[in-house]
Amino acid sequence: MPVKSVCAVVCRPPVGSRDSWEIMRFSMGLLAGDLDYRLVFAGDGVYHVLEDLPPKTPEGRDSVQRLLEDSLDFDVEVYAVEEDLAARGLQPRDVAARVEVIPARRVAELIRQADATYFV
Amino acid sequence: MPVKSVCAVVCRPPVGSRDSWEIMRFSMGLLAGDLDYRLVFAGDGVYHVLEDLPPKTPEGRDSVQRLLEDSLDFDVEVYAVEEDLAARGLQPRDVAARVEVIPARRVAELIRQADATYFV
Amino acid sequence: MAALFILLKAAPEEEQHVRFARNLAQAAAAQGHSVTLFALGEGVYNLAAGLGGQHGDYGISLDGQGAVRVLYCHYNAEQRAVAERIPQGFESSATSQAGILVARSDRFVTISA
Amino acid sequence: MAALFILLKAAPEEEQHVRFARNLAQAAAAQGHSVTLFALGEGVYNLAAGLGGQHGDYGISLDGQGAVRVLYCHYNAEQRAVAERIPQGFESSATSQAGILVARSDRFVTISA
Amino acid sequence: MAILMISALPPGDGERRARLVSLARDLADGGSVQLLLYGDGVFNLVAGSRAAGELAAGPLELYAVADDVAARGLDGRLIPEARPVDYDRVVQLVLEAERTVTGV
Amino acid sequence: MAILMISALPPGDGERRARLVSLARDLADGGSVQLLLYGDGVFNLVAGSRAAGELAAGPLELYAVADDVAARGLDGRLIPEARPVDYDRVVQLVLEAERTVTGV
Repeated sequence: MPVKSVCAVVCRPPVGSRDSWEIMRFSMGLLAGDLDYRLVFAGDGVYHVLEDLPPKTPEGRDSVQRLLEDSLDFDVEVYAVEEDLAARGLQPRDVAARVEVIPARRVAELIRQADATYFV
Repeated sequence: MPVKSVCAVVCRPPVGSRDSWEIMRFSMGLLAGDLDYRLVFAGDGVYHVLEDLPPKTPEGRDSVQRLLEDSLDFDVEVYAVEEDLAARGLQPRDVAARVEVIPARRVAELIRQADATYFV
Repeated sequence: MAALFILLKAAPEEEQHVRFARNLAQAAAAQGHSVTLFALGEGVYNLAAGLGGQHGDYGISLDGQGAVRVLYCHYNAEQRAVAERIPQGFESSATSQAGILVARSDRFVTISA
Repeated sequence: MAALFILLKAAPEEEQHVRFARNLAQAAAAQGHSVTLFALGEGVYNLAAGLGGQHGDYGISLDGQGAVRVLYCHYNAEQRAVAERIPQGFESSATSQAGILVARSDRFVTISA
Repeated sequence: MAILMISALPPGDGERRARLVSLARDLADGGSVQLLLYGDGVFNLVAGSRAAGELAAGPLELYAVADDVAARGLDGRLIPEARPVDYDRVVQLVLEAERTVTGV
Repeated sequence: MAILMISALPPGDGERRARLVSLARDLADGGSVQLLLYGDGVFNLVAGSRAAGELAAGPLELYAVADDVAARGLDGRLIPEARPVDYDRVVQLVLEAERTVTGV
């Protein structure tokens, strides 16, 4: 049975390395296959959804903020884990618009709904 | 004042990545500068000193075991942290010959004695 | 027979991941399954010709014995200036094509450092 | 004036480390200190010509504005088949030379992913 | 529902392992969760280690790539719950699983 | 003795941070220990975070590369103990330290 749904769980921080940028870019490609794709930010990944994250890096290229906006514009459901935000001193008001803050136990539900989940 | 002594603290596991291999190879080069160089294995780094670590990788290249032997042959002092061995189910009898097992608090002493310390 | 899509996002330096991807791909292909391996990010370095140099102790060959279809992200290869060093047998591709191929696969696993 | 030796062992992908190494090296050189930057392992990729590709958004330039002496491990560059792609201004070197240069430096810092 | 996790997690990263075990607990409800470890991840299964204790306590079927066990000199040193597997068996595990969770 | 630690440790790696703080305690005896954070390491200093609490409780003088703070949208959000520094000051810290500890 072909893969129909995919969930990406990003746990790495957003700026220092291109890791998460690359996997978010790849995941956008899944939309070309008409796959149901959801994006979850957990652990250090929650820094991706900071409202104040600058759109450009110091060298002037697009930051992950642009990819997050693109994902949301394509109606990808984007989540951030409440407990991981709190442990990092971040409040719901710090979170970019259209990102849904969820309790940690909801992550397992999202994983159960996806044929394939990958952590980054 | 020129650097005279250097301490490398290897905390990563030994086989899956070339990270520690590369830094151990680099550190051997310090002997060409007549530097006092010490090598400490802590955390997941303690797996480097397993007596039974095969000398070759599955692809047939030298494993870190060879570099460890080389280091010891050049009279580099090599240490492994007792607590980190124990947490990993490893006993002093699992440790390769000539490697000194030390308690964790000794690491700070070694660092105080070195002009430059780097963690890997 | 099933179709398996493997995403490889690990540099040659990260041998454990490259080895796992290669061995999984080859075992599945040997069993008669259809296998696609897609190299992303640092993963494209694994396909560049000449890895190993004169010393021959670096990099794990991904030549698929014909049975594994290997694609790579052209954008990532260009960024790293290795696009022209990737042999013919490997296919230049893009993330949108990857998405279409994932949707045609029965299993999708990622292997990443 | 002091002599600073910087070991860079991080791929271009790991931008935070490359950026820190470059900015530290340039600031020290601008203050008149003698600065040596040695690229090891994945770090040698930072010196390969053409990084960025047509998109220009990959890699942080390590051109030292003349003031920073940049060396790289030839063995690592050969393993990765990039030795012939490293521009003239960067010096081919070995770990033994690095050891001698560290011993002539006042400070030795490593920057690694 | 059969869920297969695949990971090379470093044994020293206790928080990541705790997250994995906790996730496995949440996922196990009414089905089985398998954990396949490869590369340096197999160090997590050494008998007598803290990591092996934590993993064996979770609701997980444990598998280790046999080649990777041998490459680390660990033959005969893993906990009995850990089943060594070759790549043919890995393929089978991947195809039999209804869900895959990778890089966890 | 003045000891300078330089690190980009990810805030989610609590064990590595605990090791760093514990090491700093052992090293501080009779001298000062400075911790310079760069890259994603500056996230450790966000006010109200667990990481910042742990670091501020240790015997550490805390520094953060100002460019990296700005690049993460964190201006004004760090704990007061964290001193933002430019690269000229980083050079000074490196040269004034009697010992350097990197990658910790």
